[in-house]
Amino acid sequence: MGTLKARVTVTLKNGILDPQGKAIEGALTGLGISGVGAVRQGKVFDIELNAANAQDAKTQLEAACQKLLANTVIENYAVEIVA
Amino acid sequence: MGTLKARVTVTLKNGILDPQGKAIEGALTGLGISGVGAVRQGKVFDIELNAANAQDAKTQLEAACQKLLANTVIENYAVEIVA
Amino acid sequence: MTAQAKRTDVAAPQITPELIAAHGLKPDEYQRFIALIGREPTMTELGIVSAMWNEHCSYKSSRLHLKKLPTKAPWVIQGPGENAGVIDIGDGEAAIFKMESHNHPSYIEPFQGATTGVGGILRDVFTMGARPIACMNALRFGAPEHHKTKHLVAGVVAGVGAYGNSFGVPTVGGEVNFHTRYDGNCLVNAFALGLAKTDAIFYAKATGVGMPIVYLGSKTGRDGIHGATMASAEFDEKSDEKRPTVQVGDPFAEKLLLEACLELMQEDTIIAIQDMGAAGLTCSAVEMGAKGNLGIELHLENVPCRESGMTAYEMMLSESQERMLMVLKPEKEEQARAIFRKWGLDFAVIGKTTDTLRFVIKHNGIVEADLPIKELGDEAPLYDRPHEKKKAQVMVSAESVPAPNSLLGALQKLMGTPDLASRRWVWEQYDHIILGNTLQRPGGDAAVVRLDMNRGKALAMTCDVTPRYCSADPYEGGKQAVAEAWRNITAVGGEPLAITDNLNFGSPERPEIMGEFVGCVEGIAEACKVLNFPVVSGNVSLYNENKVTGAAILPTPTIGGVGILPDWKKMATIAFKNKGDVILVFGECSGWLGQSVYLREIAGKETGAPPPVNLETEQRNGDFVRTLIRSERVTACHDCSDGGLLVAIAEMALAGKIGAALESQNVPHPHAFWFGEDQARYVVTANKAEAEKIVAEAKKANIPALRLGIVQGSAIALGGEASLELTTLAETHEDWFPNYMKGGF
Amino acid sequence: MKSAVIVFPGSNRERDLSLALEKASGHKSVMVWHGDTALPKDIDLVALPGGFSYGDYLRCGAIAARANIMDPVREHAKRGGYVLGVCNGFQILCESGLLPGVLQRNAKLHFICRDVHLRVERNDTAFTSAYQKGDVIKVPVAHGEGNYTADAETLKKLESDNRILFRYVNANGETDERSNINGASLSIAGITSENGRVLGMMPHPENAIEMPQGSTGGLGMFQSLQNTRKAA
Ligand SMILES: Nc1ncnc2c1ncn2[C@@H]1O[C@H](COP(=O)(O)OP(=O)(O)O)[C@@H](O)[C@H]1O
Ligand SMILES: [Mg+2]
Repeated sequence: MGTLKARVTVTLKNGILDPQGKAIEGALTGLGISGVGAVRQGKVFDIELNAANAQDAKTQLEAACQKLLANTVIENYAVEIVA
Repeated sequence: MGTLKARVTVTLKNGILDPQGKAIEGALTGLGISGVGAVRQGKVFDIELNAANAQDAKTQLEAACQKLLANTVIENYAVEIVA
Repeated sequence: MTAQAKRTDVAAPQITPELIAAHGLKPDEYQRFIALIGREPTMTELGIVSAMWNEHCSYKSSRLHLKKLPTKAPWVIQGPGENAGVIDIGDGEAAIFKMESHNHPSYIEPFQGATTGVGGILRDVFTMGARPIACMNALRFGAPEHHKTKHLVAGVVAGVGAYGNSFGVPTVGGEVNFHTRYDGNCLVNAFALGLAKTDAIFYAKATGVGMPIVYLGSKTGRDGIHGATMASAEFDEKSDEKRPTVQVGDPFAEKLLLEACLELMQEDTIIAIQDMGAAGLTCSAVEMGAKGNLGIELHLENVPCRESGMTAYEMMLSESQERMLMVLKPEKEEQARAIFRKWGLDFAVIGKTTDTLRFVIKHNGIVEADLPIKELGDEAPLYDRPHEKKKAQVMVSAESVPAPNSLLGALQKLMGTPDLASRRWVWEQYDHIILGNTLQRPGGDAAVVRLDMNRGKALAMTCDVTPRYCSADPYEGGKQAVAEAWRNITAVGGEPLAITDNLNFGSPERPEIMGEFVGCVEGIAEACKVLNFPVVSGNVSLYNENKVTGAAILPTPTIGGVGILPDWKKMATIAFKNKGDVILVFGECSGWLGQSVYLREIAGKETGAPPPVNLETEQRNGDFVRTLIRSERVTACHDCSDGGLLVAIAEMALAGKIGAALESQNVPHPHAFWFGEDQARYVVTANKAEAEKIVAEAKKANIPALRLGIVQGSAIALGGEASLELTTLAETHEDWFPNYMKGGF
Repeated sequence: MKSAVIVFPGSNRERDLSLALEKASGHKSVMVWHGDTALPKDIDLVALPGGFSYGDYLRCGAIAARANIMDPVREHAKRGGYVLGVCNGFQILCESGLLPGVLQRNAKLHFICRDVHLRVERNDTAFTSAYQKGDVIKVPVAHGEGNYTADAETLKKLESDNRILFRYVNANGETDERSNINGASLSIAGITSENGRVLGMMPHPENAIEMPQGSTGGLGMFQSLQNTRKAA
């Protein structure tokens, strides 16, 4: 049992419109950053977790994604144990 | 010159209050995910970019972070060229 | 009892002149402190005194002059000195309101600076037992073309909105100005008003020895340590980098805190309550004790902390948001704890009141501070700073100002300038209708908010000041700010009751700036006295200047005025209503162009004496107009301010979507007549028969009244000029802001 | 009609909504706390009010959708009970699976508070019987995340099943880009469940029930609900 650190990344599924990403695209170009193509915005969660081991932590966090962190209708998620 | 893919991760600096993270902590515990300690929420941007090379892309994206993607008063950022 | 406070665990830093200076204390101020306590302070004590004696908390440069403000009237329940001012609005109800600045934090981080500004002022109001029912915000930014302006506008407006919208209070009014003198220092002044029962108002004064002191709300982090000190430090090139830990606003926590506090206040449980604002725990605890002639003892290990390893120094100076301090009736502790638990908030007993008159801070048994509590406030430095009176500016004569090729052309141009363009882009980002009681939304003179659905009673509120007038003539400018607030309330049919003021100035250490401050305060005092419009709360923000350029901001004493309407069904709005109504103006139109928007925007000069304010005339004209409104004899009313008559008429036409056929006036300088900014004027409309009677009555009352034209058509027509279509005018007026902000983040 | 208004921490239009329900029905609605595990007995309508439940942190409505009280709300809906979600309530209904799709940030990313026009697409529902089909009503919006989004198939189905109850239109009753204030797919302002008994909508009919508020466009919805009860 120990404290682990994990990073959960939640991103929009392909094909789902991303108004924020689109606005950022425009703004970046406006700021003179050249060559910007598509921008998609997502979220990361840095989570400290007490768990028996990394596998266990991963299982827990996947449940967390399913239940809350991601809206699986429009979002994908990835769980990574960092330390 | 080619299209590169990059991921920019923006996270809150240490010590800065994260009301979102706090609310999520509470909700996860409420949903029966045990052992959750601190949660900090950040953002990711998946960006397609036309650039001469990876180094060039990185320079451009760092400028983008400074100017727009990150609020450097309270946020840190990291740029990673993915493909 | 003065056991010498000493830290033994960690090596306390040596108290050097640099460290003292870094705490914003001048050498003589530090000596004063040493003399007071008779020994070298601990670090924590140094932190405490730096917070208590800085400009923000001690009002050391302004106190002497603030005394000149009239603060009493039969309807004033609580004047300045508490968290907010309280006025009686009849039926056992009280309106509680205040305005406060968050200028410096907003310049550093506009979004969070603005959110925490709004959060702070809301807390001031609900701490006293009032449920907030309306907010306003007065914003001042640098020149639109300055490289930081757009970013600041975007962040501040989003921040004001984010907090108020989530908290659930309508933001119903405000001001936005642009001027190059705010380039290095924007102003964010937030106003909040709440409602309470007159017999259930809560104060900060503690009573009783041995009473538990309770910490409520969010946890303490290292947020904004030295925020209060920062608020009194001029900006230099470096402060862009030297960023303190920025406070982050959490409107969700604040909403919970509101509901929990109001629920607790239903029961007879609270002896005293005080929100933690600038310099957090320090200021709030000292204030509660000092006001009640009691000592305070705190045990910091019981303070709910967000981060580990926080020192006493940090806890005492933290400016974490959404926190309160309360003295509780001891037998009610469990009941109170249960309410806060229910709302998911921290509740911790962190100390008690004592009879020692000492402010004692212990952390894990170690005495970190032991200071005389009353002297921390009473013995704070008090300065009578040298102040210079400004040289009177010459009057600008109408013939010295070029006339435009076309009056309507000039109007069209003016309506699209940054200061006169529509603020819709701003206020549409604010929820201004929540609670369902907003009867006049932003865009008119004063906002009108009824108390509830079933009664006629409503409150009118407005924010006003014309900084360019204050700069040209502080005394007249101070008077004008109050008069304009009074006029805006009158123009909706309200009876002006009281004001809150937010005095934003440069460095008081400069005699010419101190002169502006003194002049404005004296002008405000005079206007409040004559108009019987007392000051019940306020806030002073000094050192608003930029070290790079040396430029201070324009003197900006923002006035937040509040008035009452016994029956909102009789209120007036600015919109033209009926074709055929006659347009009248009350008040003298001398064609005063000095410091006018016309002079600045069309003639390119920002010069001259501002329009003088005759307060007796204000009172007479205003009372006359209010009576007309309340007897439902006029169909629309608008006070005449920036831009003069033609601008006022254009705003009325745009609001009503009906045009006006204006009659050429027999005056020597039409441009001065139509664009002059004489004070004490109102434009009203009435049906033809009524208009004739009204003009006759005005003449009898010695009030200048002029017929200007007729409400009609879909354009503004004036004399022989090509008429100006409202659709064209609306575009110019509406498009400036969104176009300017395009791509702004 | 007996109604319950659910109060989440961070709800802020629960009073507005219950006032509107009361004005139309003459009955006070019951306020129900999010932590409760059951609804009061004999409730006809469950109303989820506007606000920022749980600060709208994570995703708007996400945390509220997982509150204790939402299980009984789901059961109520399953039994054919009426559910109305306004603004944050709509977001909660989507997050809780009672309605399809999600509400994303407004296309221009700003919060918008203004009066808009809605076209009533059906009047054969419990929520709209007091209107005529095609009526154009004026009601305010006040939201930052009202941009309705769903996959193409869902959208097609919503349309073919006649489940789009309100659309953003101009004053003439036509959909166009300008009037679609938040960029919603198909100009959707409100949709219903398959049985038409669960309605989620972004605009605030509860803030348009008498002229002093600027419009009475929302009153019809509360009258409809009242009529439904009478008919039942
Ligand atoms: N920051 C703001 N927030 C909300 N409303 C605003 C803001 N700025 C201006 N307004 C509104 O726009 C209208 C015009 O403002 P202003 O020109 O300052 O009015 P006045 O000249 O009558 O004082 C007013 O109704 C005011 O409340
Ligand atoms: Mg006005």
